[in-house]
Amino acid sequence: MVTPCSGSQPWPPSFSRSPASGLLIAAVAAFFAWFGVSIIVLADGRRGLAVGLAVSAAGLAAIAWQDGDGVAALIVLGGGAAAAVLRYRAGPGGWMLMPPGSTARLILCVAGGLVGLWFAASVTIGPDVATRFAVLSVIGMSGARIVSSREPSSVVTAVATLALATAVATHLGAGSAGLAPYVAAALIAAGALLVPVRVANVP
Amino acid sequence: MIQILSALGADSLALVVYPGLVSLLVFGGLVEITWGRLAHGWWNLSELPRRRPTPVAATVAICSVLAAVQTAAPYNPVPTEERSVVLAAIALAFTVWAELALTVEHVPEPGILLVVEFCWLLAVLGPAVQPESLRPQVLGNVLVPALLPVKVASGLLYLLCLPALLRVWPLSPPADRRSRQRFDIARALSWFSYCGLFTTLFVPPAPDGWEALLRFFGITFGVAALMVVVGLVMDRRGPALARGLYTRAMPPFALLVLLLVIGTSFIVR
Amino acid sequence: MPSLAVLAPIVIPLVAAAVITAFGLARVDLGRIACAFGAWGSVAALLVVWLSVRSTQQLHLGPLGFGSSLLLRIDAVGFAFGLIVTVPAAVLLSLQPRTWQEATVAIVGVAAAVTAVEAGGVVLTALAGGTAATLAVVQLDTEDVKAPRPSWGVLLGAWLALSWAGVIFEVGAGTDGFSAVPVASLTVPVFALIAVAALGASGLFPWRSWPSQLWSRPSLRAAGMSVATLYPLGFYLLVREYEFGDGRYPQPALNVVLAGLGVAVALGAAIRAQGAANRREFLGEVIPGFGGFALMTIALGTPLGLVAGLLSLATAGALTACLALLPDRSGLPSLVAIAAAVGLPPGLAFGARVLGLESTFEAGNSIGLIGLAGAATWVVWVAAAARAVGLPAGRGHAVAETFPRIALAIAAATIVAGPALAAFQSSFADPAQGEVMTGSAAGSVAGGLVTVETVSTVLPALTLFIPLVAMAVLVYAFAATAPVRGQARPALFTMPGRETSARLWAAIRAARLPEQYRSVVDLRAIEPAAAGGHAVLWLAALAALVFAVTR
Amino acid sequence: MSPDLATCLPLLIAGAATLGLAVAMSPARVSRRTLLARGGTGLAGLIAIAAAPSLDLLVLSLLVLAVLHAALPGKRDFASRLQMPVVAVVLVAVALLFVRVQGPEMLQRFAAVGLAAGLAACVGLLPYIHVLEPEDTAVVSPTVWIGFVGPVAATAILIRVRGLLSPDAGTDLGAILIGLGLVNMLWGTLAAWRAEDSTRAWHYSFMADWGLALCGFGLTVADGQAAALLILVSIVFGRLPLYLASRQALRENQSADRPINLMVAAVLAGSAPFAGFAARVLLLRGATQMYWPLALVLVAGMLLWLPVSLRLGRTLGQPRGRQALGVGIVIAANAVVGLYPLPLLALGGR
Repeated sequence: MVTPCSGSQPWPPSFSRSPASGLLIAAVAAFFAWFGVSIIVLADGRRGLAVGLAVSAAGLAAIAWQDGDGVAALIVLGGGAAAAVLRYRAGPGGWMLMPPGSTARLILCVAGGLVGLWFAASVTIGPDVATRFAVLSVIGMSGARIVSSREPSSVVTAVATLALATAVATHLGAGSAGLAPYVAAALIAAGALLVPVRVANVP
Repeated sequence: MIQILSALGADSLALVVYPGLVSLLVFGGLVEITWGRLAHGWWNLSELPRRRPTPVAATVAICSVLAAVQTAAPYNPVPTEERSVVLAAIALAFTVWAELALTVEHVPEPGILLVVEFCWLLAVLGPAVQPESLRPQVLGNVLVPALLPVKVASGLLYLLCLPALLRVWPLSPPADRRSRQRFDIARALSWFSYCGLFTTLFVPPAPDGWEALLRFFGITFGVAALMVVVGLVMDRRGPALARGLYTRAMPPFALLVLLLVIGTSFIVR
Repeated sequence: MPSLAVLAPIVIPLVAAAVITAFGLARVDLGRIACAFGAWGSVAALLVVWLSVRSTQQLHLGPLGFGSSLLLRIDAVGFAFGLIVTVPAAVLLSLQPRTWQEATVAIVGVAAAVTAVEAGGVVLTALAGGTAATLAVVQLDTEDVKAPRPSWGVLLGAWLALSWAGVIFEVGAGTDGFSAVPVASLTVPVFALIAVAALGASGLFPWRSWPSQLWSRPSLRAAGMSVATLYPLGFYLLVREYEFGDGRYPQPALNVVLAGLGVAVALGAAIRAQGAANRREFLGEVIPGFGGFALMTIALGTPLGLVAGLLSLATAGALTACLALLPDRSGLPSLVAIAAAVGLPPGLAFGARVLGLESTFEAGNSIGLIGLAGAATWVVWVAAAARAVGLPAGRGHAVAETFPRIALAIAAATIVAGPALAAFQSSFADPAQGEVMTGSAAGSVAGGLVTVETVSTVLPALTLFIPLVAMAVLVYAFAATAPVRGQARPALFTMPGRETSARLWAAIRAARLPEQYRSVVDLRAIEPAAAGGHAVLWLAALAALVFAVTR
Repeated sequence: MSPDLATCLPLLIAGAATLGLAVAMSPARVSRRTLLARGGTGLAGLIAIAAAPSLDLLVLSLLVLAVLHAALPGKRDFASRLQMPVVAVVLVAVALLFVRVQGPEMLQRFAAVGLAAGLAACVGLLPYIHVLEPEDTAVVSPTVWIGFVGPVAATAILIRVRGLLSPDAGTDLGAILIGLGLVNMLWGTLAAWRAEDSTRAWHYSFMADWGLALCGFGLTVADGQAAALLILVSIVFGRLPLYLASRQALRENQSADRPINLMVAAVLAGSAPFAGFAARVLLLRGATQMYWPLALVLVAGMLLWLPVSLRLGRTLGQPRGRQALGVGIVIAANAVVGLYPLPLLALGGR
């Protein structure tokens, strides 16, 4: 398959580490990804959404880095950070974390994490357990957030994480998809927050 | 070309003279006058029609002539292989209904008449189903024991239908009830075709000769006479008898004939 | 003759349509001139292409993309049906006034019908026939949207069924060409599919179908054209089925069933005709009546039957033009038209029907019983016609679209042409019969220009009918005129069980779903649920699909 | 040109042609510049989807289009209009995940389910029907997905997914597509026939056509794929422009029974000689090769188009001027494609 970055060499980590620490880093990164998207699910205010997006992007970037593609990790991190900054500057004020009636969201976060973990560790086999967990939980939960929310800021934030997770998922493919998906996802993540969305749509 | 012209001449002769139009008029005229005399008690030339024939009579003439040349009348110029019972049957079917074109009042009981005509068609064409031949004289010649029941039953059915088709039954049309019976030229033109077709289909033909001629016309006149007698009897007994006969007795008998035809055609096959 | 000439009968009407449209858009209505040019041009092209070589000519223009190729051919069958379609259409297009839009649709419809009979394969025939059907419906609705017209669904269904039969041939035998499909490919189900398509395309049903309903329209311009172009196509398919089966249908029982259906169609029309309230109603049943007799004889599977059927169809074609031009008033034209329609001797219709009945008796295997029923049906027709002469005229269509003299001429011609029956048979019908009944079912109707020889008899059409015609002319000329009393006349009989069936049908139509179950099938109630964007529905559907694939 | 792009080329050309027609036919009160800008963006998105080298990029392109489309001003709010496309993206993304990971065979089958469901959600087919607001302009309404983006997206996804699924999962995907196709065919025709609102009727009629297209995709033979392509082309350059042409008449509640309305009805009904008929013939070929009773069901189902089409044809009113010319062009193009579909199919690599 011809891609803009076909043949690009992954940027190798500049320091060595043991497999155990590698697993630990991957697990922490996956946790961050899930935790970030959980914050996005639970928060309605711009601070909460921005933090959730940043945390989730960091987790996904770490996973990409852990998977051996540093450039991709930087792109994901950049895209996520830019999106988080943009979100921080616009949207409903404050954190608005777990506003009244958030029980269902909380259950979604826990259930999403557990299902993701079950799928990544029990149902499927092979390496990249953390990637599978992160990708599935982020995609699923951000999708659920978009479907269940009517507030544009949280929806757009979830779209950004969804894009980043979709890009990170390409690592699981047999052939290298190059950097194109990461670049596209980063642009989407940042661009989605720039799209002018009228809160009250008019015909 | 010569063959065509000779065939044309022969067929023209058959249509116009014998057994065509002239024969029809002579035979039918005699029988019709007899019928008029016996049934209605008139008999003088003044009763004969003076006016030109109506288009109805013209139509009846054309169809009767076409049917007449299909009969096995001795010395018939139309070759035997060129005659067809289907042609005769359908041509005659037109004669019954021609008058309906003018007004309904000229046709008595059209519904019953239609049933009678169905039965008559069964009597004419039923015997042709199994032999798979349509030559009238071939059907007349059929003496195979297995086919005789159908032939006899069809012959009886034919005779049962004739009084109605020749309208010598007492179910007279409304128009005739108003005035005295007159010479019915349409019926006169039909006598020979109907009776001659019976002779053709149900009596084995004889080779052409004076005997055959006498035999054919004897039987044909006999059938006509029988119809006159039946007509007179019906006339005396009143319309109820005729209506009962054609609504209650004849259809079941026709059904029986049909079953015989079907059964025979399957068994003999 | 270059093979490209095969295109001429199709292209000429299309060119005419293009010219009519171009001028029409420029606000110039070419009226009947261009129509006549296109339609008669098609007739002339057919005559020239066929008569110049008298053998099959074909043109192959490569694949079309849906499995069959653009193969056009003019053989004896195509020629016969081409004339049956184009001649009456040409008469109507040349005489009746039309707007340029109507004229364009009508002439393109003629081209489509000709393509259907020229097509070398089943799928192409289905495509062209479907086009002709579509254009007929457009024509009819454009003329009068409230007037009766064929059910578009039935027509489309018929042509879809034929295209399915075509693709079955393509998949099974690798070709759908009429002359190339192996005999073994014509299985009973495929035959049935084509037969159903044929019956649906021509509305060959015992009940009142579109060919009779169309004549009750206020105007008979589109009706005449639709019957002229669509009605013969179903019969065309039934004739071609002999070519698939090497001259026979896959099972003799199919011949009997179809022939029986033919009698039922003719009888149904006859029963309706004898109860018609006015003359227009009676005339509306004439073409279905002819169709029934034609179906009866074509389906017999004998050369004589096929020939008789083709002659019946040709006569029906002529009468289609006649009836569409006939004014709704009493007089000589109506009288002669009725006489021609009912088959008064020695007309073409009379000869064709007599041959048809004879073919049933000579077919053997007790099929003569069908002939018996056919004869009885004809008798009903005779009675109905006699009754119809004195019926009220019925709803009159515009004087501008009626041509009594032409109608009279056409009707009289079909009667006076009786003596030419043998000539028609040998030059028009015999080659078509020889085209489809080859090989194992080889055989043909002997005779020539003078006689038609059947198995057991000979019909001396020329030598017997010429003097009969002469006699008829003399006798009618001598006969006095008789006043025909126009009056409402009672039906000769009513169909037994008619009320019962009507009540049953009414009960079926009145049947309603019980109130408590209506919500289950009430689309308007289901619609909001389905289109409301409910996540529960999405998840349920997903779960259902997952469940389905894990079974 | 990559074979994947070539497969979508007829649809891209049809889309461009439809956009051109829409701009040309649009009434004066609608700003042509705006229409061209929005349509051009959509067309660019289509090209991106068709040219995307991998499914991931295709999914991301869909996400971009979804966000941009949802951001357009309309009666319904941003979030609710984004819902269904996002469901599609999520389903396809998860399906891709299932395809890629190592695990039990069942995962491949779930992937097939995800792809089929994602496809339905992307286009807006039963059971993932996009919520329609009849008052919305066509550019903002879900018609964009079902009539403009959907055909290219569905073709691109199904072409790319071919090599990814295991044979069994591929068979399952085909079966699911046929099942969804039949359901949508039935629902689309009946709902379009019975719907009170004509705009909804039009929307459902798209679904009916999609039913046939899904059946074509589900038949894993060349004829089925060719049929699907023809049907999609007839949607993009048949049903869609005709719907756009009818918008004004719909607003003004006009109705007419002129020849042009009947011709439009014939085009919509897939009657001969229009593209729909050729597509149906190909579909019957494919079904006959695979499983003939399906062909029987299809023939019966195809007759359901007529009442709907007659209704929709009338809603076109009496087009005049440029609109009449545009409708004429659509009818003529459909007739040409119906009579001689070979070049189009060759262009699509069929």
